[in-house]
Amino acid sequence: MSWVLASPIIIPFATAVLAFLFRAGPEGRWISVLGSAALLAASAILMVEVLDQGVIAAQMGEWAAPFGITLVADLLSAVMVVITGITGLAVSVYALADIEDRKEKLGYHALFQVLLAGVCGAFLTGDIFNLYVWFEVMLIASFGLLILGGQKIQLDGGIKYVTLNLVSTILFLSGVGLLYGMTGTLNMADLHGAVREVENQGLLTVIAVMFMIAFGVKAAVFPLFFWLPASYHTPAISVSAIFAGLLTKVGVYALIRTFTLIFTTDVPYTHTILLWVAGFTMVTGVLGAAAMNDMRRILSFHIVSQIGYMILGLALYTPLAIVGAVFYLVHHIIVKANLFLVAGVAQRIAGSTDLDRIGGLYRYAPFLGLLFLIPAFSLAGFPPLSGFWAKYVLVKASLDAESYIIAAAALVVGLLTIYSMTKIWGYAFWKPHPAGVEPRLSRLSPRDRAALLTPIASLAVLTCIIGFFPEPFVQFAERSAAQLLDPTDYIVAVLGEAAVPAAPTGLAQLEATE
Amino acid sequence: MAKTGAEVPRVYGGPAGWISVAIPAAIFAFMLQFVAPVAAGQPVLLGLDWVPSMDIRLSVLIDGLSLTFALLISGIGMLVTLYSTKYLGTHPEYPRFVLFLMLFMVGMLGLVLADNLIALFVFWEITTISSYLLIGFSSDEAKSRRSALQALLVTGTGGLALLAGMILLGNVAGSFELSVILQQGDAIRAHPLYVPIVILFLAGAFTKSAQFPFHFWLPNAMAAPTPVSAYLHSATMVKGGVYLMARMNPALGETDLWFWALVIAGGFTTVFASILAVRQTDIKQVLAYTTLMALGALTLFIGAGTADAIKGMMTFLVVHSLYKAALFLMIGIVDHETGTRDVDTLRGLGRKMPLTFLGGAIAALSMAGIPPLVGFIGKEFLYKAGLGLDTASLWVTGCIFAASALMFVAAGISVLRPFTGKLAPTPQAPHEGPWAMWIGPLLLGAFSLGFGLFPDTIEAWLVAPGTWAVYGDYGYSVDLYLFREVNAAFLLSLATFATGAVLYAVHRPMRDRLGRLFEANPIKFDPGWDRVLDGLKALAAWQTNILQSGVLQRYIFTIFLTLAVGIGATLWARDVLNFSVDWTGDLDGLLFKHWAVLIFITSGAILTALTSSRMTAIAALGVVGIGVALIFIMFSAPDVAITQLLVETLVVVLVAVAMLKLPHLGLAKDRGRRPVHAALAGTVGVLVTLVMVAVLQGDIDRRITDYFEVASWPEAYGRNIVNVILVDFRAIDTFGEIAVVVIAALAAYALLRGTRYGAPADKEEDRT
Amino acid sequence: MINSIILVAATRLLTALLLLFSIFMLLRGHNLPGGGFIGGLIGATGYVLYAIAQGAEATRRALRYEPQNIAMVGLGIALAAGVFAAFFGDAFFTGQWWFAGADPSDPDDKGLPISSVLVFDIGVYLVVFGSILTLVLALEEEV
Amino acid sequence: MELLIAIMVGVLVAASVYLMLARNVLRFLFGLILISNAANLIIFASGRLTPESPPLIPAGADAPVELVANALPQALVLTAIVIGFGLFAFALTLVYRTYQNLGTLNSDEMRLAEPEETGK
Repeated sequence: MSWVLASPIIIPFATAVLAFLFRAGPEGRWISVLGSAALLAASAILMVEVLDQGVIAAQMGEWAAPFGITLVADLLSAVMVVITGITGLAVSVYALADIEDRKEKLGYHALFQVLLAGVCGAFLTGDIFNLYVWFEVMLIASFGLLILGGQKIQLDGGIKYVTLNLVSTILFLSGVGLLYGMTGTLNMADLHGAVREVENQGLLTVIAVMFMIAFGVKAAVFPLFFWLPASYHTPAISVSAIFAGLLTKVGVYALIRTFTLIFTTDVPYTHTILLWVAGFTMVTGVLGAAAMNDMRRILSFHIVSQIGYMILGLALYTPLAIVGAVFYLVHHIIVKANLFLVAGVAQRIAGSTDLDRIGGLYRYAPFLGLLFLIPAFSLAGFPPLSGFWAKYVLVKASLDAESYIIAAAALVVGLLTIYSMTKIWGYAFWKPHPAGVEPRLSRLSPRDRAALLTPIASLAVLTCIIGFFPEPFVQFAERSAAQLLDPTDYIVAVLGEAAVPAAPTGLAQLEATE
Repeated sequence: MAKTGAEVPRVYGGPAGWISVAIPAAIFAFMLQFVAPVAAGQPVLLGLDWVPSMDIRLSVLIDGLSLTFALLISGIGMLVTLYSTKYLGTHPEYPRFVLFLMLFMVGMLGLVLADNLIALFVFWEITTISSYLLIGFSSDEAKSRRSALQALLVTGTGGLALLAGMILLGNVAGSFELSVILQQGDAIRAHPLYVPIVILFLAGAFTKSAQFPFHFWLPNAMAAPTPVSAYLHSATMVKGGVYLMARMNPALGETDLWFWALVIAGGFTTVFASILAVRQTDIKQVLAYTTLMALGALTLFIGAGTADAIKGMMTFLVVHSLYKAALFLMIGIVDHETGTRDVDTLRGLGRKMPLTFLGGAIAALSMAGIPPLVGFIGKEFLYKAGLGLDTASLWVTGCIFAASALMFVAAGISVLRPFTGKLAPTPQAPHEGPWAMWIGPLLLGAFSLGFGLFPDTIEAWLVAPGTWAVYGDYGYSVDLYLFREVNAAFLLSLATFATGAVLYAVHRPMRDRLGRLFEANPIKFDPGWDRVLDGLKALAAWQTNILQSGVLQRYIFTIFLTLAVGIGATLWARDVLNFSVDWTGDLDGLLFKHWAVLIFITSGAILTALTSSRMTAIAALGVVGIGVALIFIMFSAPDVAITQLLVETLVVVLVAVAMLKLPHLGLAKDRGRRPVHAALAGTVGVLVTLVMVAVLQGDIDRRITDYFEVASWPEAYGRNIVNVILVDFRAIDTFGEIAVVVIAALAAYALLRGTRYGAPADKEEDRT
Repeated sequence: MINSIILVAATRLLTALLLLFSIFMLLRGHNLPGGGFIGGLIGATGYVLYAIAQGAEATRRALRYEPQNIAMVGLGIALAAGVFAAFFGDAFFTGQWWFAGADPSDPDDKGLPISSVLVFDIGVYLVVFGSILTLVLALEEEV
Repeated sequence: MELLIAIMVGVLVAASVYLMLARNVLRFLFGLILISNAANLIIFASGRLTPESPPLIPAGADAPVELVANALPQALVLTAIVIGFGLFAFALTLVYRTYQNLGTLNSDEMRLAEPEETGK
């Protein structure tokens, strides 16, 4: 069990070390691809175990919980690790044609693999301080990737990204310290019980708000998202894609984890704040996208907007809403990473991502058009693609909860998302190229074409599969939501039967307050 | 489009062409088998699970209404695709066109056949997407792109409203299955959510079916190739909204809200559109507006809601699909062969294009409502239903009368003028089109005539079952006939012909006058659309300039402000601070060295913040760092203290080295904002202190440390507990920590080596 | 940099002494204040002094391996120390111990302990050592 | 002493927030150093303070004989110090490089990634 849980962390680290030591030649990049494939395999094994046995946990160093550090995987963790494996492999392959030798020699693959390791670690850890450590691993690797290449625009974006994320990091660290000072424990399953025994419950809510802000910066919610649109369009496309897919989702994951497992002692207060945050995040993000005129910047702002949907699911805190949040999380990572990858190909063959300076892709690269339309329409929530189901569940959850305003906001934001996607389609694909360039895929070498288009096509197929056959995914999300709303299984897996709290769980408590 | 077709295509679009014809033909043939059971009053219900955990099924309901639509969709689809093989077969993007058209057809069939609301919505949106791609087919032209976007956003808006309405309705009815929902009309109408549900459904239906004031997108959508117009914008997609209203009538209808909403919107649309129709000079636009008129009329009669009205509506639905598709196809041939659609240019084509003329003429006669064509029957029964209404009879009849008279004119404009008289010169020499193109209008014309002469067939197969389904009463006896007696409806028909003939005679001066009238009208929907879109963009730009200003200082300020507000508000809202602090206990046993360190650190921090000298700042930072190390020493943390000292030294050295190349601090620029910054900084500081004091009030639970103390030597063989925690109990933390250190070094190295002074390096120095 | 034979000789000696001291700190860390991190920092300080006296180029020669490779190898060693437990069926980062020459009858006599934990700390040492030198040498070549 | 440390941490935080709000990114870095120290002290103080008894187990004993300082927060602070150092070193390099490439330390003038005229 221990190794099933640890291998998604070990494999990318080992890959990073090897790829770095072999960075001089072509071996490095193939090690990276192989390592990513191994990570995907390991994540699949993890998923099988979790599906089979429910929540699984293991104690690192064989020190019993809550004393040592626990790695634990419930369905949400497992699926996030699987998605990390999928996007990691896709981007590794894409990078074969995207990352120049110069960047490889500076250690691109090591940085990338450590990023994956940090992400997996954050998804798998059951210890709040360890979560902080993985956040930092991820953060420093993302710093390196962001500035790799060293163009001026990257440095500028890097300054904003680094400063704002460091502020959030310090806040997170202080929050961990204070939480430890109140409860004396760091183990998240243990914290579930410990926070309920704290005398000053109001103070706990204050700490919860601190965590909300710290994770809120990471997740890029309103009004803390500035670093994302300021920087995500500046690095190499592979880097943008993995950032867009995974990084903010770790913040969302952390919010979901802490606000279903630990901070459920004051749900009417904390989750109402989250609901407002969700609404504003959706709206401001999508309006930001509408104001942009560059494919990558539009896509960056859309991340913000889509984060709002996920937070909405958490904020409503009903079984169906959590289903929506989980479904949205999974769907969005695939789709958003893919859109960035498509934008990269468009840039390669048409010369830019600025919508005024490109065009003609529909006529000359129809296959790319198809590959764009699938994730784009999915993002916009058109049926029967994956995004529709995600949005449908969340809208239904809002309407069921009689939160009509947030439902309306979700729908209107969907419409504006359609507008942005068709803007890209209209300008980059339909409109003739302003410089008369014929942007054909044949401008790429066959090797590059294979490396660039295979991941895109695979992710698009995945989007379609989720869209056409949503039932297993919905059922999965339902099981996952059940685990999140009733953390008993999680706690038993970590601490054993004896630790099951007598106090009502989050959901029961919510029902009681109604 | 005409240009590509003029290359005299020999290939009928290759395999894509034949596939595109075969699929609708097969579907049409398949659907025919249901005619008999449905005509016998037995709807067919088939089911297939899709997302059972959310009650979403791919279930199919075949009754009179859906069967009528399915036959029209597949039948006309077959003619249109056959026509397209000639019209677009040599176009380089023809296979894509076929793909989109087939996608559309699947969507449309799914829409009308689905028994599950959510499945219906899925197909509804598929028609929206595919029509977007079809309207924008001539993607080089900005007008096409704009029209496509307009159609998408208008119908998309309605679609989203519809989705909300469907979810609410599903919740109210306890099921998404139409076959269940339609049984619960009374419960639904009594529910408090009835009004919002109706409004949301109508938002969907009105935008899709281009009812006033959402009508403006439909004429613009004529930027699509003619086969698309013939198919989407006459017979199928725009009728999706009509279908929805008809379908929901048993569940949502029979209320005042439903009645007046549909009757007013439908009536207004029908008259307004027919006036607009006769002022057009592009025949395709004439037909586009007459389509709007028909949609209005259908809406009007669904709203009217009596059995007679529904019967009239069903009849007119079939009638209109037959003649309108034929007319669109006809004008496509004319455009294809002559290069123009201008009503003032085209004259006397009848002799050059006899078959096209024949097909067009039958359709036009049907549109004008002249016996013995089926159009006459349609009009007659509309009149009868209108006259038979209890409320709003005059309004309904009046609207239909006005519209029918103008239809008469429109029929004249679109067929009589271009085909009769003396041949006028056109951009291309006119000649008859290929068989694949004229066969459509002729076949449709034959049906118009056949159904007119033998109304029993259409009654038994389509109209009666359809009426039962929409009216929700399978006992109602439907009776269609061409002529039985001279009654009020018949007299109205005669009056319609007379009025129409007069108006046709004066239609050109009328057109000019209408043109001036509309020029003077301040309310314009199409430019208004641009203004809405511009407003949206302006709003977006405005908010983004405020939020995402690009100014780092504001970003940081906002984050700290959020922190201050979040913590402050929560401290207040949750009344956290009502405890008493034991200061004396805290001050007990404090020695001089403690005070010295505290003052040391505090003054160092303040000095760093306030000094404008870099060197002073660095020195002050050093003081703080050493002070903190002293605290660690005083409170029994030697490892931490050593590390702190070493790291602090390193930090100061690094800063000092970097400083050699960095400019002075330059505080002056911040001066104006300093009080605000100081206030926020002070607030955050006070809040942190308050929270910390509150946290430190209680005792800490030391059970984890207790365990470490006991286990450290016997089980982990180490006497330095801190080190044992680092390398054993929590080794994975330390592993992450060193990973941070390595990656920080690599990243910094990449920065220093990957970028050169002033410009990014082109080549990396190869040190390996 | 500074052309003084005495200084050069002195820095060489100082570097050697600091290296020795750093290893001492590393090894005693499990029982007394010290450990891989502190040791690595002290060891790096030795080479930083060397670099100040003799220049970055000479330091790189003296190091023989690129400092970032040293750091990465250190990370690999630390990882391997954690993975090592797999051979004994234990969880990730479970310490494995041998007590060379220990007297089994006396629980306090641990002889010479050799452990995966020590290997881990050596990894930490190398990481810190390599990383600091990567940074400092790159900065020095910059100025 | 804990309460006095809390007040001191408040001063450190206030000073660092003030520094971070400056337009000069170098001052942000100074603020970062201070606030990292503050965060470390928060963790340290959260474990409560114990003078003059480091968490060491004397030779011959199996466990600390008397009450010793809380070791866990010390370990956490150590980890946090090192991580903070890594992040700071990178941030400093970034500021340094940015100054050389963009010619300014004033964050108002860093407008390459987000040019003035947004929106069309």
